[in-house]
Parts: sequence; C-alpha cells; structure tokens
Amino acid sequence: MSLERRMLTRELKLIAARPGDIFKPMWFLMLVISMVPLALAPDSDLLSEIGSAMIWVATLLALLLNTEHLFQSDFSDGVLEQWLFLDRPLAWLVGLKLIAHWLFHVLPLILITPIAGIMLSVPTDVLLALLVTLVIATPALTCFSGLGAALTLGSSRSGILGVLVMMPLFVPVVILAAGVLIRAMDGSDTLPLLALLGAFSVVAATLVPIAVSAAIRLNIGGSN
Amino acid sequence: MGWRWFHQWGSPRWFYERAGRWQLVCGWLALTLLITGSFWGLALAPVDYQQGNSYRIIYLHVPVAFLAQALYAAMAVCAVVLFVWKMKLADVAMQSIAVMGFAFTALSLISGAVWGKPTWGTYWVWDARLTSMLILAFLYLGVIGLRAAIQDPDQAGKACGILVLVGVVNLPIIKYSVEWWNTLHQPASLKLTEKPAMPASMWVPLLTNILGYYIAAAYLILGSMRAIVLERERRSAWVRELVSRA
Amino acid sequence: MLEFQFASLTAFFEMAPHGIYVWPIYGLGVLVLGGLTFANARQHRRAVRMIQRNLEREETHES
Amino acid sequence: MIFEPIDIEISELSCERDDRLLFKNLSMTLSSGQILRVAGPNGAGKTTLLRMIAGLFEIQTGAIRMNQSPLTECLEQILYIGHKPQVTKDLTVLDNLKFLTGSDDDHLKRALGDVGLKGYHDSLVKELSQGQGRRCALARLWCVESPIWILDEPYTALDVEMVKTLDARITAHAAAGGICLFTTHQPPQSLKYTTLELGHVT
Repeated sequence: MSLERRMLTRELKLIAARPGDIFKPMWFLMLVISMVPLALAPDSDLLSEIGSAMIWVATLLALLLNTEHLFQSDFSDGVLEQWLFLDRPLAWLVGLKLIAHWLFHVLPLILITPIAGIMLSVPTDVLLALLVTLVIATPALTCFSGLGAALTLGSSRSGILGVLVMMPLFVPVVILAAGVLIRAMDGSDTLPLLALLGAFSVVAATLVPIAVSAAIRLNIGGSN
Repeated sequence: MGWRWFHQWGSPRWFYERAGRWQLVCGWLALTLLITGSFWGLALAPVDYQQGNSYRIIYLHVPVAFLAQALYAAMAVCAVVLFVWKMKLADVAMQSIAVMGFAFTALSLISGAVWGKPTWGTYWVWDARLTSMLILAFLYLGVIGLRAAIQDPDQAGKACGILVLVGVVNLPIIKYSVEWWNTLHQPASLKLTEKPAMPASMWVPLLTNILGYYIAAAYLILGSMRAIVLERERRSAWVRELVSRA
Repeated sequence: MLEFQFASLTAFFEMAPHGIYVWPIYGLGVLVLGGLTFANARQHRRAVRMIQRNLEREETHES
Repeated sequence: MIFEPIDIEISELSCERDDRLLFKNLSMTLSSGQILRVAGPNGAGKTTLLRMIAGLFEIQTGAIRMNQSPLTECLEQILYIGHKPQVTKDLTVLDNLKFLTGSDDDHLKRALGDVGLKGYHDSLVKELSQGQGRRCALARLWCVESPIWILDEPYTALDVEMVKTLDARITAHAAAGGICLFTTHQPPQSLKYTTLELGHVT
C-alpha cells in the first residue's frame, strides 16, 4: 500500500474512531445559525438579505473550530515526528493531511449549509452560489488555519491563538466570496470572481503546506 | 568590506555598543525634525480650503500610516535574514519592530478615525484604507501574541518569521481585495483619495515629519533592540563584564 | 511663505472649529513616542538589574 | 539480512539549551555492529543528543555525517522511537503499525507475536496497558529494515521477559551490521554495549 493511501485510510479510521470530531462543528454551525433570528427578528426579508453572509461567517468559525487542533494529538503522541522518517517530503505529507481534513471534516460541514440556508430563508440561487463559494474557498481557509494550528503546536497555553493569528489572512477570501454572493443576488455573472477565488485557493493549497511543514519541523525541534 | 560588515552585524556585542551611539543621534535628529515639522504643519502651513484646520492631522497621520506599512515590510526582511543567514540580531529586530509597528498602526487608526469625524461626520467608516490598516493591526498583534506564547526565544523567533513571511505575501492581496470590496459596497462619494496637488507650503512640513517619524522609529527600535540583546545575551562574558563595570 | 496662520495664540490653540480633534491627536502622538521611549529605557534598566542580581548570586555562591 | 557497512561520524558537536551547556565538542564515530548506550543524569542531554542524531533537533555547532553525506539525506535509514507513545490511542494496534511501516498484515502479525501481542492486533491501543502500548511501539523493530536504530528509553514499562526479548533483538540487529543507540536508566543485563557518559561539562 502506498504511503498516500495509508495516510488517507488512517484518516478515515480516525474519523470512525472519533465521530464527534465531525459532528461538533456541524452542531456549532446549526446553533449559531439558530441564534441569528433570535438576536435579530424573525423577519424573513431581513434574514434572507443577511442570511448568506451569516452562514459564511458561521461556517468559517466552525471550520476554525475543527482545524485548530489538526496536528495536536499526533504531535503529543509523537506520531508526527515519525513523519520525518517517511520517505516523502514533509510538505507533501502535510498537504495530504490537509486534503484529507478538507474532504472528511470540512466538506460535510459545507454540505449541511443548505439546511441553514433554508432556516434563514436564503433564496435558492443564492444558496447555490453560497455552496459553490464555500467549496472553492474552504481549501485556502483550511490551509491557513492548519498553519495556525502548526505554529502554536509547541506552546501549551496558546488557547485559540492559532485562530487569532490566522484570521486576518482570511480577508481576501471572505471579500471575494461576498462579492460572488452579491452578484448572485443581483443575478449578474459570478464566474470571473469564482475563477479568482479558485486561483487563490489553488495557490494557497500549494504554498501553505510548505510553511506548515516548516512550522511543524520547528515545533518538533523544540520538544523533547 | 563585505564579509566583515556581515560578521559585525552578526555580533550582538558590536551591535549593542554601536547602537547606543546611533540611538543618541537618531533621537535628537528625530526630535528636531518632529518639532520643526509639527510646528510648521500646525501653525505655518496654510489652511485647507475644503477641510479647514482638521486637515492638520495629516502631519501625524500620514507619516505614521506610512511607517505602519513599511515596518511590516522591514519585519519581513528581517525574517528572510533570519532564515537565510540565521542571524540572531534579525530576530531581535523582528521582535522590536512588531511592537513598534503595532503602536504606529494603532496611532494611525486612531488619528484616521478622529480625522474622519469632522470630515465624514463619523469616527469610523469602512473606508478601504482604514479597513486594511485595521487588518494590519491584527497581523501585528498576531506576531506579538505568537511570540509571547512560545517560551524558547529561538523557536518563537522562527515561528514569528514564518508567520511574517506568510503575512507579507498576503498583505498586498488583502490591500487590493479591501479596495475592491470598498468600491463594490460603497459609492465613491465618501472617498478622500483624490486630492488636489498640494502647495509646497503644505508638503514640505509633511516631508519633514515623515522623515522625523522614520528616524524616531529607528530610535525606538534601536533602543528596544539593545534591551532585548542585553537580556538574551545575559550569559555571555561581554554582558557580564559590561554590567559589572557599570 | 512662513507666516503664522492664526490671528492670535488663542486662535491657534482653538484652531476653530477643529481644535478638539487636532490637539488630542498630537497629544496622543507625543504620548506614544514618549511612552515607547520610556518603556525601552525601563526594559533596559530591568535587564541590567537582572544581570547584576545574577552576578551577585554567583559571587555569594562562590565565596 | 545483512546491512551495508555504515558509519556515523559525529564531530565537534556542542549543544546549549535554555542557557545550559549540555555537551561540548563531542566527537565520535559509530560503525556497523555497534551498540551504544548514552548515559547520564536527568537533564544531561541524552534525549537531545539522540534527537540530533535522528535529525529531529537542529544542530547548533558541529556536524553529524552518515557515510560522508549530510544527515538530512539519510533519514529513511533511521528508525527512531522516542519516549512519547509513538502510537495513536484511537487506532488499533495493526492500523498503527501499518501506517508507520507500510508492511503487510502477515508480516505485522508475526512481529506482534514476537513482542508478545499475539491476538491483540484488533485491539485499540487505548485498551492496552502501558507496557503493552510500549510493546506495540517497539514491534516496529521486528518489521522495519532500517540499519540505524535510535531508541529513547526503550526499556520503560517493559517486564523482565520483554527486556530479554528486546536485548536479543538488538544483539541480532548489531550482528547483522546495524547500529543501535539507546538510553536507559536500568542497564540491561543481557546486552553487550559501550557507554557514552554525558553530563561532565564544566
């Protein structure tokens, strides 16, 4: 079995062992979405106007929540340091881990956003755009929050520092995605913006794993 | 010259001794320039016919905003030096610059907001420049927070270096996206960017102050670096000798 | 070119109608620059004192 | 199997951590068939030295070369087992080993039999006792063919019988031309080794 397949199988088996890891962020997402009308008003016009933005932000937070400890347990078990002895570059392995994380943890989160959309009476075509932007944008977000997780690995009292450190870097993605949603609401062409968003995601997914691997190496070097 | 110069910068002792002298020069120079520039801007420069006297805030706001952005770039240069040449002084510089950069970013945000009150009628507008400045402040905070969370200074330095490099690649993207977002959501009527050409009586004091603030930043960074060098090199013979002589 | 733009010193300090915006900002600027200078000096002094303490502790250990 | 001849050359290695000089100008050469115990009091830098040789800790001054080439190029030759568990609690014994070694099931089950975990391959690691968990991590010694073994406290939590089994395995490895470095606080009885004493820096 190739190392790549071993990696993905391991990831799947871990999910089977800890299903809560997938469900907690979903649960969080639905809770946040239920809070919106309570904090605002049950007025469906108002909700449908801000609904897609709310869902975007809530998904972003849920994603951060489940990426924050991406490497933590492997790091403290000492499994992460074994990655250095596998005959693949660390950045490649990190990339695989991020892909697996996106596939098995982030994608399910995106797939339940339509339910949130119905709850906030978001129109169907906007909902579709929302879904597409999330699928295209989350790889970049996953990579960045993975970097935050890797940078704060070694410090025991970091708390949500990884999230705080990485959140400003989400700005371009959020802006572009919001642009797509606004255009979808107007009914104008969203394709150029989606292409731009996709390009950002692709570049982030190729370059950020290198930074993540540097951060992991650094933290392994500092621990005993 | 080349290599010797390089080795000197790698030596904390050499830096500590020189930096004390440079700091003194920078301090007085900055003080003179800032007093001149600020007095000139506040009292001698003509009133702006559109904004009235409130425009005099630019003599602080503009230099500080320039600095806030330039310091992030400087931090990135330090990160590169740290990774390529493993020069510890670069890490010390990064640590000082992060704090100074945050202070200047905060100052530019506050002065921008206060300038906005008489100009736009409100303290905070989601104007492109204010917004990207706000994000810059968060980036600086991230660097400071990351350093504070990691105990070992060498390791903290490298982690911050990675963060700064990732940040500096993203910074232009953030800036452009925020500008684009601004045109998307707001009519251009609130913009302040288009300014008529300034007369010399306005821009000469501005230039004086820009220079003054840059040198003041150099003074502050040198001072903070000296303190950090002393702290980090506390075990070395030269520091012990220096302190016991004092 | 270089002439005082205000009728009197009071007018200068009033800077009508924007004095309440301009002067506090300059005050804050002075405060920030001064505060950072002071903080640096204090950090330096603390470092020196810490090293001195360490040296004294070692001397008492040796003797 | 017999390993190709290999030598590790450590030259002028020094290490300072948290203001403490752990070792200074450490030079030695390790060659095929050698078993080296790194000894010394707590905090003497045993783990740090092992991690440096394993390429996990950055070398500050000095150099480590393996067959004349820099260390970073030969990491696949190293089998490192640190004092962390090295296994994931939520996975089964077999899945853990399969991920790290890539060997097939039969091979792994045989290795598990060798470390006395026969029939445990489907158990989750968190269901095992501490000693059994350690055995699971050590089972890699029976199924991976790396010439250089770096074992940090391999004897911790092992019973007398397992200690003997491990000693025999290390002896066989050295006889086949491998190198083994390890640390321990209880000197193993049935193992012939040389000792490097750390902790004498002035």
